[in-house]
Amino acid sequence: MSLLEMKNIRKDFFGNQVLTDINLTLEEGEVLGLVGENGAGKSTLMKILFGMEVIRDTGGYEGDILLNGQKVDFKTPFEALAAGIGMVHQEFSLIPGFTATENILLNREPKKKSVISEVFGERLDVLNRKEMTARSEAAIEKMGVKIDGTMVIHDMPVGHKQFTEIARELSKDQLKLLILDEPTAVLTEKEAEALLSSIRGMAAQGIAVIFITHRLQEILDVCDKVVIMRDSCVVKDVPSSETDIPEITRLMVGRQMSSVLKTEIRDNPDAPIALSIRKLWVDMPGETVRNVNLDVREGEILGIGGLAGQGKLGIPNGIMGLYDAGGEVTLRGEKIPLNSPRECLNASMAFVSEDRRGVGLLLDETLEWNIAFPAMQIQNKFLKNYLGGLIKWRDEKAIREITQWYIDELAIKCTSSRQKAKELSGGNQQKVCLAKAFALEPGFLFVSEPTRGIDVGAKSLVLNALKRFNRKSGVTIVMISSELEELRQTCDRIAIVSGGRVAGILPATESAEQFGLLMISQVK
Amino acid sequence: MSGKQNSAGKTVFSFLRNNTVPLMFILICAVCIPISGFSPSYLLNEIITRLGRNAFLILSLLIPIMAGMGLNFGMTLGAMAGEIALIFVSDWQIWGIPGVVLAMIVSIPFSVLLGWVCGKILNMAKGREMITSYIISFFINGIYQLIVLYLMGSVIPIAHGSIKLPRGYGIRNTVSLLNMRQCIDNLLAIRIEGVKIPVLTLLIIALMCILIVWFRRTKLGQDMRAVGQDIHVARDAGINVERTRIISIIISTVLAGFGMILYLQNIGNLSTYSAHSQVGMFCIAALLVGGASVDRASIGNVFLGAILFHTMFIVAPKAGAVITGDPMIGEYFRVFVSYGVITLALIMYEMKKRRQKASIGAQLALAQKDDDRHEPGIGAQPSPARKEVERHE
Amino acid sequence: MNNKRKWIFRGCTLLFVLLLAGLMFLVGRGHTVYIDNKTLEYNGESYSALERSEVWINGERLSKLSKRDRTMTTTIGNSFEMKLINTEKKGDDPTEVVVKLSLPYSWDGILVNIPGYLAGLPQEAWLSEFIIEPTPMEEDAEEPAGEDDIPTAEF
Amino acid sequence: MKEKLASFVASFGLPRLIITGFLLALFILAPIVGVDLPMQITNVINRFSWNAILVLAMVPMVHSGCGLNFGLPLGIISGLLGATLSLELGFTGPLSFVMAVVISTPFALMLGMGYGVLLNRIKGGEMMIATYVGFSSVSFMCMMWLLLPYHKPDMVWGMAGKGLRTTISLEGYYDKVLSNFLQINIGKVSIPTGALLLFALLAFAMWAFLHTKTGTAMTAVGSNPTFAKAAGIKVDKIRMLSVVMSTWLAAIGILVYEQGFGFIQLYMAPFYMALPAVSAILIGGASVNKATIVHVILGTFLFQGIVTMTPTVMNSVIHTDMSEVIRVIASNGMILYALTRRSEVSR
Repeated sequence: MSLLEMKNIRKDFFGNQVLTDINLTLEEGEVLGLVGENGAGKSTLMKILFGMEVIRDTGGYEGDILLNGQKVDFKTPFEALAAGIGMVHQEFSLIPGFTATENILLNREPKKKSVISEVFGERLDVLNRKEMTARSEAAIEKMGVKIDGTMVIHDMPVGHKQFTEIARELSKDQLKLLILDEPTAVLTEKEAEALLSSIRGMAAQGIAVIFITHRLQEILDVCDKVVIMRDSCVVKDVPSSETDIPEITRLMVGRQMSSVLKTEIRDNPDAPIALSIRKLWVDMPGETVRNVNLDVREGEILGIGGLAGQGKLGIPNGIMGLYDAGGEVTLRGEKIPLNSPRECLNASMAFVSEDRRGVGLLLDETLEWNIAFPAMQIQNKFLKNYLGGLIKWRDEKAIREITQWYIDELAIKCTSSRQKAKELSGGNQQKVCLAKAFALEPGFLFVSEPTRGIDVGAKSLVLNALKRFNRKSGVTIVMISSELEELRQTCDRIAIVSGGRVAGILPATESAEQFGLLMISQVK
Repeated sequence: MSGKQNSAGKTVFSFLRNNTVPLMFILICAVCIPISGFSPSYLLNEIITRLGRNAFLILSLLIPIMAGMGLNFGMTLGAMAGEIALIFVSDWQIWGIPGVVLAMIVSIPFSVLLGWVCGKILNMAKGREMITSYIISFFINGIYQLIVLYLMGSVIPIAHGSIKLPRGYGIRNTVSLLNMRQCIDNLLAIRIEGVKIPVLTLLIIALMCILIVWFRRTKLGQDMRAVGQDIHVARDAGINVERTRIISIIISTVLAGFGMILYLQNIGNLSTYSAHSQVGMFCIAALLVGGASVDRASIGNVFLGAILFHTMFIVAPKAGAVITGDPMIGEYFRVFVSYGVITLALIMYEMKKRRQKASIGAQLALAQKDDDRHEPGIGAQPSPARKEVERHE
Repeated sequence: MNNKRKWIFRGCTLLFVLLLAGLMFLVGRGHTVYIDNKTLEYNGESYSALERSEVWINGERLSKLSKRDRTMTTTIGNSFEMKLINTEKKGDDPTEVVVKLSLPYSWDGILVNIPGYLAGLPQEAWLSEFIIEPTPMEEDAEEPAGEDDIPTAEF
Repeated sequence: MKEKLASFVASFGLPRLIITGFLLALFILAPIVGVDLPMQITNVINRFSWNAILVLAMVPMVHSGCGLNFGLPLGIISGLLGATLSLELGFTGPLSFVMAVVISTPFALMLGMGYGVLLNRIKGGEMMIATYVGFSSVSFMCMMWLLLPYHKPDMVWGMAGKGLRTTISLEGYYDKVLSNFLQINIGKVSIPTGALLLFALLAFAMWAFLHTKTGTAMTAVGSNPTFAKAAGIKVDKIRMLSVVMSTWLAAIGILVYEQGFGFIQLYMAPFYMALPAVSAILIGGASVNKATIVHVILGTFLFQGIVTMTPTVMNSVIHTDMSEVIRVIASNGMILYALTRRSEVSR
């Protein structure tokens, strides 16, 4: 009997299929490597297994999960924990001011009773520090990597924090299955090696491990079998000894391209350089950019792709001044000062942010305001001047006209131009963001994740609108997206960012494997 | 060599920066004490009296800080509960130490109720606990007035005319506590060279300190520290965050009630409608003067703060009078200093949060420079501070 | 089972606190005792005041009462003890009497008549409640200053 | 129908409904218990005219996302400086009012700018720090009122010949200059036209400002600062502007208040002046991040209505003056209600 069996797991988020008929088995003491592009459905699958609230809040899932042959359905992570499933998430879940020991035993501390706790309840039991030390040391021992139990978390190097988290899971006696979500992403090479050997050690003790990573070599090194996911399906489930990195890469990203759009892709190596980026660093949390050099040609659509967290989003956000950045950026020969959104906009650059609700929209204001606002502020459009320009009065009529024009042009579904932005659906909100950028009549446009979180129909509308805008008015566009397929459909050239740097630039016609290799080339 | 000096300079600088407020106060006191011309024994006497009077109240602030709820301006609620208990006890004519003990017992249900309400409301206003608890203290003050001024004597039985307003209901502006005045302070009190030391009071305070130290070592104390440092992690670990926060406020309120009773037994009379109104502000100022901040406070801060703050309080009017010839200047000066110190502490706390955020950019720029040098190396590790800061935003 | 044990402990604590409160009610009740050296009329008979009576409490002399004098003291708890050194007539030798009283709980002010006590009369003759007329104090009944208060110096 | 009512209550807010209902009940009760209604109405209108500008001062900072301006006393201090200096320099009559406005303006601008710089450095903690900035500045000025070299005999303590008095009568200066300007009397009701006109003027200016380019930017900053930043707005500058505007309006507001009240109140008087203004605008329907001129007018009217009507009506009904207590509970309850709402910007 298998330790874990997942049968025909299906899940959709509001009609958007994210998992289709997933089947998976795992034996005691087996290490399973789970790979796939971002958005392939890995994390959703793990969330289902771990009973995360977000799954139930969005309508639950279909299919069965069997643990030791028994059907289980976890309502909360706590139930999953009780059943012996542990998970180490990508973000640390540690109390910064506590020692490793205190974190390992967080909310599971051994206690001593006293008279006072008899009266006021067991929360007034005194912690049994000695026992705590013993238990945490046992867990650290089990992990096989030496860390100092008395060290306070915020003084620790990142790797040790990661190990603390793992030790916490190991300190749970009932642990049978451990899920590690990109645990090596923050580790140095040495630490990663230590972790891999500790995974082998755990497996030897009979603990099954699900190991999610983008570093394929690690998978081959440590896993018994590899499960590759793509587009919400398992595309392959093989013993790791029977496969190699090129095959995995191909399976991860490989897809048949729609030939219809291929014809529209053009590559013009002689076009002058529109935007040149040198030695760019950006401090965007989770999307750090280090030392990026990149040239964008006049009139093209340049795609920037790469795995999540590798820094592709940091590039536009840094250049447009939303996050601290340094380096040199020149637009058509003129230097653009960094950390100043105003200067960028004045230089006729525009940006459609990936964070629609946080950055892209005034949710509580009307569509009119949303679309007209930047153009009004930057270019003094839609204003009536009184007293020789002393008073710049909002020209409501002009604002309504331009809004109406874009509503028709981009087919934005709304009750009127005065509807509040928060009342629109995701796809229509995205169109409003585009309209906002178009209204600036930019000479250079950054578009970040234009199709994130919108349905298929809206996706092609948005992408078409972008392409049309580029081809019609010749505006240079840099489009950032996690979906390689989408980039290959829309862009002329595609740059792949990995580890905060540009790993390479290829024409959009290049094969998927090539892109895939670039994506994982410098992953850390 | 220079590096060594540099690092020594840095430690001195960071020491200065972390202890600005206490150092400032030591300076103020050092200037004002000689000017005021008070004798050392007088000063010592006053300081010890005030320490005994206030330390318990200030101690009540520690637990919400531990639970990450900031300075509990709602401690006024506990003070009001204590006052209501004292009104009852003095109406029942229970005197002396039994009176104090009874008042403490009677104050508990009021404190728990008020603390629970306060905690509930603060849970609805996460992220702006301080301003909310501050407004709660005003709101409950209104309810307190309603009860004491209109309901006592008309709905709630009050027997003795001596504490009632002449109109037949409502409590007088001052209630005499002469019969329990300093009963605790005087028991076991000893005099050393003219300085009276209220041993029992100090013992009670010491006991309270031990209790707080013990509390930190309990499961509940550990949970509170966890909740205070990272509410999300604590919740993920299965700690009932809301309940823990409410309990911390309830404990603080109950302790503030006890503290207020001890405070008033020393004063010897109760200004029914104003005794509590400033108590929160002065206690918070004293704690901050001791070097505490919005997110960190220790028992040491309490005592250092109480001593420094009250030294300033005693000498400022006299010193002001000597310098400017107007005694009111000193009065206003110490009020200004109390508010100023809270303002300063709040500002420093917010700025520290921002500074932490800003430091990461600098680290990246530095890594970039390293990068250039070692090109084409794989490059710097992600900065270790990274993830913490993300979470703390 | 565990729960039951918890509630037993809690119940005991609550009981203890309530008992403590009750005890405080008993031992902490404060009284004002007035001691009179006045001629007492009782059942038509007259018990004349002493020439002089010294009142001692806890080894300290409270006061010296001449005829028609009255003194007062406060006491906590319901038992009251004092020592009287009496001189009945001018020139008599002083005699010492220790007076032990159990004070009625509900009376705030208690009046003790020495001649009546010394004559051995029944208790209601020499022990009576003393009620002070609540003197209308000139304290103004105006609104409390409340939040508009200037922070006071007294802290 | 029931649902409609429920959604109306939800959008209007239960506390607001109770307060409005309470005031309505007062107005209905007033004639029944024999209160002089015209006089009460005159009172309400007068107090409205004194306070409305102070409430209006809340608007810019709410718009720019700085929250409720608990630091109002800072602006009030600028107004007091203007008032006392105007008197000290020997201006009398209506001119003294104009000069008070003129003199207080630079103070308001300077203090407002300093305050703005501070608030920009502590984004997120504005309200608490604003409260304490207000308190510290008031207590600082307490010392200054004593120390500054004022000499005018009717302003300083008679005995010492220096140090300003706690209250200074404005008779002969600008006592009621606005209220009496174009005053209209209809029966027993008298309307302080001048004061109302000044408020109308400032309210109109505020409304107009919010319709200009900069005003639009201010609203956007308050609605979503990141959006504004991405659209090239200098967020800090706009916030600073809003703080300066608020401070200046508070300075003008206190001068108008004084002309109606007839006295300058110094020392601790400005201490709690922020709270009534804050609760007034909240009662009017504003929230921590949305406020309009309508909220100002409605809120001031409701708040002042309760403050003036409760004492008299309550006194006639139950022969007890509970107005103070009711005011404290209602106004602070309103602020609490606003603070505990989940911030109404949807993110």
